[in-house]
Amino acid sequence: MQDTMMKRASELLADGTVVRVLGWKNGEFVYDPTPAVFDSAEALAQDFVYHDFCGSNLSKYLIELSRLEGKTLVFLKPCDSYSLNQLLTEHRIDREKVYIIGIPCDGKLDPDTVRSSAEGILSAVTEGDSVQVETMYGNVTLNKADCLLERCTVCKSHKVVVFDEMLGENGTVNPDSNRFDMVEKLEAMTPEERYEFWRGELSRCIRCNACRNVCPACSCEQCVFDSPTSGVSQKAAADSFEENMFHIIRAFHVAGRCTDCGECSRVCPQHIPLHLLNRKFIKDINTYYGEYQAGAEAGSRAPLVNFTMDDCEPNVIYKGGSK
Amino acid sequence: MKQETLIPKIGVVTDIRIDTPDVKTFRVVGLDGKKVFEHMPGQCAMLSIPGVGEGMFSITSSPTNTEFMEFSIKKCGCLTSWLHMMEVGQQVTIRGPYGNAFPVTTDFQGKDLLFIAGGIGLAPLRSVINYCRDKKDEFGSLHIIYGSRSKDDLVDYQEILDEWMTDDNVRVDLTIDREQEGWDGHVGFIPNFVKELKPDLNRTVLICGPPIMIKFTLDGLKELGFSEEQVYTTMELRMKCGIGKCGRCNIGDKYVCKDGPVFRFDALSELPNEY
Amino acid sequence: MKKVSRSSLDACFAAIAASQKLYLPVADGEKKRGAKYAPWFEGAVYSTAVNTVRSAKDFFFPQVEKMTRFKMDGKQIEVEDIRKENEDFVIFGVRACDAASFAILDSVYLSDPVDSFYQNRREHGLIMTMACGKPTETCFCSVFGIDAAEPAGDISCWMTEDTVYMQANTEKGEALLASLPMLEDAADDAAEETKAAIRQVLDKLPLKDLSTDAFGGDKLMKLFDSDKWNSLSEACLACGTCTFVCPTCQCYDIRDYDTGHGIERFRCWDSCMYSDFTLCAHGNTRTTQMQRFRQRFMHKLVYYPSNNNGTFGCVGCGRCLKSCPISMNIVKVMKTLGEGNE
Amino acid sequence: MQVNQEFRPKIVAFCCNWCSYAGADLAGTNRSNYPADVKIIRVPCSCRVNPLFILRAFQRGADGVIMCGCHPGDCHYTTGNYYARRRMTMLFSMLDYLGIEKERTRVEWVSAAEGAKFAATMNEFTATIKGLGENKRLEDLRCKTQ
Amino acid sequence: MLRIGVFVCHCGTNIAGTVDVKAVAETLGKEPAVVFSTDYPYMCSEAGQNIIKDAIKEYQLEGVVVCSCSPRMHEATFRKAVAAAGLNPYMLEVANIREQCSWIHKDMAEGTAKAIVLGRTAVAKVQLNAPLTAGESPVVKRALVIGGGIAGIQTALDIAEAGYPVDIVEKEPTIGGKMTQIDKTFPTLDCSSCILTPKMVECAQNENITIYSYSEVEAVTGFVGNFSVKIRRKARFVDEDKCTGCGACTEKCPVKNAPDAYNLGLSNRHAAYIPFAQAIPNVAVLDKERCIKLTKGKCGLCSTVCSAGAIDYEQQDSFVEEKYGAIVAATGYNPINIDGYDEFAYSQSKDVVTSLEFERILKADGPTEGHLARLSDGKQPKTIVFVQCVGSRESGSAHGCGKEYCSKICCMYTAKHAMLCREKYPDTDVYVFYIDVRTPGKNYDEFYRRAVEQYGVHYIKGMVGKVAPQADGTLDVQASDLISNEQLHVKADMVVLAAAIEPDKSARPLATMLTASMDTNDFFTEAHAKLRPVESPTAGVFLSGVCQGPKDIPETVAQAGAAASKVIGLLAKDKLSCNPCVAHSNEMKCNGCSSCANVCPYGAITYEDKDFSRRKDGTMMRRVASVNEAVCQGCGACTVACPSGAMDLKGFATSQIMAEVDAICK
Repeated sequence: MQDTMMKRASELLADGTVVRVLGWKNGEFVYDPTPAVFDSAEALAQDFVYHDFCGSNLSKYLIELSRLEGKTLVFLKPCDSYSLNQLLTEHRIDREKVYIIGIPCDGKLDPDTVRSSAEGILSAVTEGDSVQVETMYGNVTLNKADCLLERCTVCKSHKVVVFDEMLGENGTVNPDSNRFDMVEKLEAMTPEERYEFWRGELSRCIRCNACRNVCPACSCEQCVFDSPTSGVSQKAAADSFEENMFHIIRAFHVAGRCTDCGECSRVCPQHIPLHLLNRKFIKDINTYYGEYQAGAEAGSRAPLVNFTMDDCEPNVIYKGGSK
Repeated sequence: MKQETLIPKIGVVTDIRIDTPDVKTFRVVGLDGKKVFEHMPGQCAMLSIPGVGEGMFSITSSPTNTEFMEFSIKKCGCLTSWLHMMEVGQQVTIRGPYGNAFPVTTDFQGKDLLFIAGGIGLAPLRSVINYCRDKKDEFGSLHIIYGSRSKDDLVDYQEILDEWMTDDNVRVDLTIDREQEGWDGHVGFIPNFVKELKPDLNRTVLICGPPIMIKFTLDGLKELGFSEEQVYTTMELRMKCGIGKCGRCNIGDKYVCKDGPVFRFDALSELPNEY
Repeated sequence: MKKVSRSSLDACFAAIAASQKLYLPVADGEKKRGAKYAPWFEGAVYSTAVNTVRSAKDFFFPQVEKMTRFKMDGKQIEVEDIRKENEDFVIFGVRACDAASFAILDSVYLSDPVDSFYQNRREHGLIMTMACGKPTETCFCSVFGIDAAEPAGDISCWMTEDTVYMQANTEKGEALLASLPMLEDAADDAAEETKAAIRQVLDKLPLKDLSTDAFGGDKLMKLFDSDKWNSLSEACLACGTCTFVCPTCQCYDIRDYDTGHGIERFRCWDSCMYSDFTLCAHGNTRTTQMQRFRQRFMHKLVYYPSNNNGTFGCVGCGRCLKSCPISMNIVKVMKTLGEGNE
Repeated sequence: MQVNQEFRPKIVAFCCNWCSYAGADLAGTNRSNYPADVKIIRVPCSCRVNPLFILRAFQRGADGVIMCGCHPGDCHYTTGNYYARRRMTMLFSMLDYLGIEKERTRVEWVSAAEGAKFAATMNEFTATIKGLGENKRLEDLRCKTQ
Repeated sequence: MLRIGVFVCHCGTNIAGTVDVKAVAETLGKEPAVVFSTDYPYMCSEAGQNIIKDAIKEYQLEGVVVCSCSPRMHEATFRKAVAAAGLNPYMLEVANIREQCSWIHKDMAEGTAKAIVLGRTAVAKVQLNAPLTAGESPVVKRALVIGGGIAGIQTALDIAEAGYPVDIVEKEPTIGGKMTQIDKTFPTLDCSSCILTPKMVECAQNENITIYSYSEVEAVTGFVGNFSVKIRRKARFVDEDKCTGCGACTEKCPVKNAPDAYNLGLSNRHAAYIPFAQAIPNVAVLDKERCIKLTKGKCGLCSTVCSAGAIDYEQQDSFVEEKYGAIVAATGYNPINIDGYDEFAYSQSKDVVTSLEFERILKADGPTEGHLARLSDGKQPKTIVFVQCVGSRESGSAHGCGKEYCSKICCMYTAKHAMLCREKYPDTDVYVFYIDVRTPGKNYDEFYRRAVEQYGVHYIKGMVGKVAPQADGTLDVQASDLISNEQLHVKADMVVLAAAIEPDKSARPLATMLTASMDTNDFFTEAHAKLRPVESPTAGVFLSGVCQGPKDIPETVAQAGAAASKVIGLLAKDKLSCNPCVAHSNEMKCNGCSSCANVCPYGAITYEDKDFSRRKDGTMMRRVASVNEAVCQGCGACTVACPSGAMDLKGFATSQIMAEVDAICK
């Protein structure tokens, strides 16, 4: 796939369709490619990579890149394409300035998981269902399914929803994804248990803002938390309240706009399962206001800027749902 | 436990002078009615209203003033707006002094000095000017070139008229940017004014003012034949914690809080242009 | 040198914890979360993972600390010094890289004027380091002259299959070891075999040959003006992850918090990667992410050495290599800038 | 002063200007009693109530927050309360999900004519909050009076 | 920090009875920034107001807090007082210590404590108040009425009568609307044309009225007082100014098989036609779908017979752009399509007709020239069955086209139809199957009872299950009688279906253009269901007739007049002063994501691409929101929808509400 992508990108650069390519650049180790912009076939040949560790979502970079002269070619995995669609909906990206090549995805690996199972990694290659890892301390074979990013273990869709062309065959939406299982498990707990669970998780937060800054929905010109009047100290978990406040409001602000791309959980240095907050909102929206997948269609109206006259009352929370 | 430099003392505002429509000069003493601390000309102090913010301001009074310190403050942000609303008797927190000073006890000794200031840029220089006036014997003559947008925007105008202009050892040249009724002095921007005045080339120069004014004035001075080694400026705007630890104030490897705020231009021009 | 069997290590911990607070690395829940420092508790299992996700700097320079309180009453302000003398504590299992980071923090916080908050913690903290038996691919402390086989600290430890060797390096360390009855004497060279084994592994680390030749105070302008910063920083998300997990990042912000019944002034970590780091009333001196990104690495590789006799501001712990959301890190920066610049 | 240290909750009520605030006024006109623990903040419409305000109230020491607006369909601005309804449903659900007592937050539609309902609602809500006791799970320790 | 004065009112004993007003004034006087604090028995009295005015001057107050009765009571009073002393009226806040404190608490200590908190809250808020000035916008003194039925006509006439120019845009070639097709009107049974035609003529003759017939609204921009509207004048291929309406072209036109819309397709007309004799304007139209010249390029007969030389085959759609101060929607209705109602055999039998078709049959200029006759064989029906509520009051969507609402007019016109049949043809048996008979309205129930009692119409409560055409040409109507609880069969010659009515299809796109909101049935929503029934929530847009909800002619005319009076009230002003408590967007924070525009009920938010070039960084265009202050009503929905907090509301700013929260929880 990597070669096909490079070849196609070089062609599009050569014929002037695009002036730059947004993709992934080879890292120091196999598991650490960095999103990068390439402006020539030579640059591509030198550093461009695509493999099972290219998990990062490139769509958010297009906000800036689409403001530059000329078209940008971007490779989008299914997840990323939902994010891009949502950004199009919110007028954050000029569609005319982007050339999208959709690429199929059958799950990306979580470097943290691989690292925790194999210390001193020198190389790692996926072979079928397994990952062959060469380490300083010997070779290890891992089960690919055990090494996937959380979002990939409950993949909602293999379908690239917006593209100018597809490389390889486009997949389909996965209606059987059990991505809400953990949310349901939490809902089934008592409030005390849930409180303990979330205190345990959120107290780990170091307010590095990685979740916010990587999030394609958190694309605000200036975040509310970056305002001195927000009443929240932005970068300091000065009190447990601030952790709650930050994560509640962040989840609320992306509610109905979050495509569940899972980047927040992927990047959290403290491994807080932040996706469980977003998924709660997605699940609630599906339950109360009808199935809605943000980013599935460009131009759709987000549930929180919409209503019907016979929406449920807020006291539905007291009655049903969780205990 | 040891004294902590980050924990401030209390200062009391004993007098407020309205200098220009957006500059006020505050007189501050400690709770005991005496100066909160001693300083040298060019040094700064951190003033704060708890809950509003902390800000670094140059001390505009001369160290030779044994009774109080003064701060000339231009209204430009949240804290300064608050300070401008203060009344006499208001307490503020104060810590300092911070930064180096103009080398009045070393390099400046015996020198003829040229002060070039624009707008509120007079504030840090006023401390030096009055220090030099009070220690006449240690310095040569003083030449002050000062300009502002308008006559009303000239800080310390009354002091300039009453004290500096009447001092034989001091020459003062004033300018304002645009013609104005009731002004028969020079009109024009400072860099050009300096070039017109052709000050003595042997003078040591202190410049303070808006960045754009500093840039053009420096160019003009060089044209006239001044060297960078002769020219000093102060960059106290870049100071945040005051002690060079919070990590913001560096220009390249120099920390304004520790190595500055007073810099000689030859040192500054070796640094990355990130200021 | 002292020794204790690994089976008695817990007893040793219990004995330390009986008199003062003891922190040690333990597994942090699920496997992929790695290790964290935690107060010792009955049954705590020491984690040998290299390394904890957050660094040991947290003990001396916590993310948030209250500095002072102000009571406001009309025009009056009352300053309340809320500092308290710290209690003694011990950190066990600090790796050589983190141990080296304290010297860098010291150079900032203990230089005049001394930061009394930091100083107080340093005075009351005792560091027990642990040599790295199993360094990992992200380790590159040797590049900065740190020997993971010979970690610094008040007490250095080495661990073998069955024994932990302890060597006091300071009087404070000496005193602590003397207070632990379960320790046995060991020959001064008892750990040499372990050290040799460690050095053998260190020699196999993929990053061991990383060159620092292109860096240092004298390369300032050339590196500052390099056009490679643009491409290096293009993917940077401007989050603070690297700075917050970094053992040597020490930037802070001082903020006021109105509690409704007074003003609490606190200090918190800040990050030079944040867009408003240098924002103040007169404007912002670093308006682009490239400038901010450059600042971080210039600081570690150029500015800091320039002011500290060539010592680099990085200890090669590799945390940023693991944590950066987009996998950009100091190693990549050094390699890219180093190319053709040696 | 008071001998028995009865728990007196702090309750913030956001009321829309056109219906609920008028309803509260009517409660006053009718001399319908409700606890002094309830303090009202006037907003133009329930859709002006930002979740930030509600969290801020808890941060600052509130033990309960209630939002009142026009009945759905009766909004002075036609649709404001429909948005408010969705927002609050989502917010409350999230608070509950985080294990924060859901009974501390509430939405009630009170028209300008429903002075009695306003008073009854406030009585009932205050009783609920008293039952729950002090807000501990969403507090900011710094703001607690020492 | 502002210099604030606090004024505590006793309201006689209303407040002072349960609140220690002296203590309140004294405590608040100690708040930082409060430089003056006092109390007085009646702050709202002239003497009380003078205390405020004097204190503002004496203490250079920059903000005022009055602790008194509800702001809904005296906020305006105090604002005036404050303004009289030279302070901006919006630098005032009222702490409600009567309705929300003294009147509900009995304990003095408790009341006083709460009053202090409420006062402190107001002080905290006023500290962050900013002087606000109501903006002004000029009013274009011209109105647009969209739709030329009886609603539009009446509105236009009333506005014109008041002296303001008004334009009517009608999509059909003639104004008049549905009423032109109706025979008689209930409850007086006077002839519809006889009462409508004079009004149509009046429209044509009134100098203040311009009729754009055969025209449609293409685009609307602007806001109350200042709308710009683009009107498409569809090509009719006849020069309106030259055509005399002589009818020569229509007579000679060789195409004779075009379905006549005026007769609902029950008869045919020529390709060149004038819709009906009394059409206004009385100008011919060429049917471009059917005209041989326009479709095939041959013929041209009409041109040769037209002595006025009005035929113009080259005519193109043209556009008129005009400015208006107010717009009235009067887009009317249509019966729903009942093809889906197979059980009534509507599509199988010509003798199953809708009520409107039945009107055409009864009317003298209809397909049967006013004779009651079956369309299948021209025979006079002896038994007629009327079926009520076809498509109205339907829950669920059994037929996919039914409506949940009551169409309101069917009961009455069916009674009228039944009565007319029985009067002209007393030998006819008339059955009416109904769910309920709804006849509120002056003389309505009497009218219905006359049909039953005087005219002997058989009203049967029950539903018709099926209409089965028989071989003999009759229709077997199977129904249930709910009162006697039995199944019935009626052998009918004709079945008349009271089809539900629905808003005209042009209403939805028009609403979008006007940013006026609609309900799920595509009826325009009113600004307030009870108190502002003829205004749309969008300022400057008014509603007339059935486009707002089903109604009959008297009601329509009443509403049309009401809408006109609202328009006149608006146009009478030279300038509109806007509510200063409006939203505004901080462009530096705005993402341009449209969340705010999505929730704005007034369409007050627009976007533009702005250049945000930063030093060194070159140009950067960003899409940012801007609020039209003349349109914004200040609800604040946008402020919460905006994730970055770029939207804020003047007078109820986020920082102000936060400060209130802080003060209360302190």
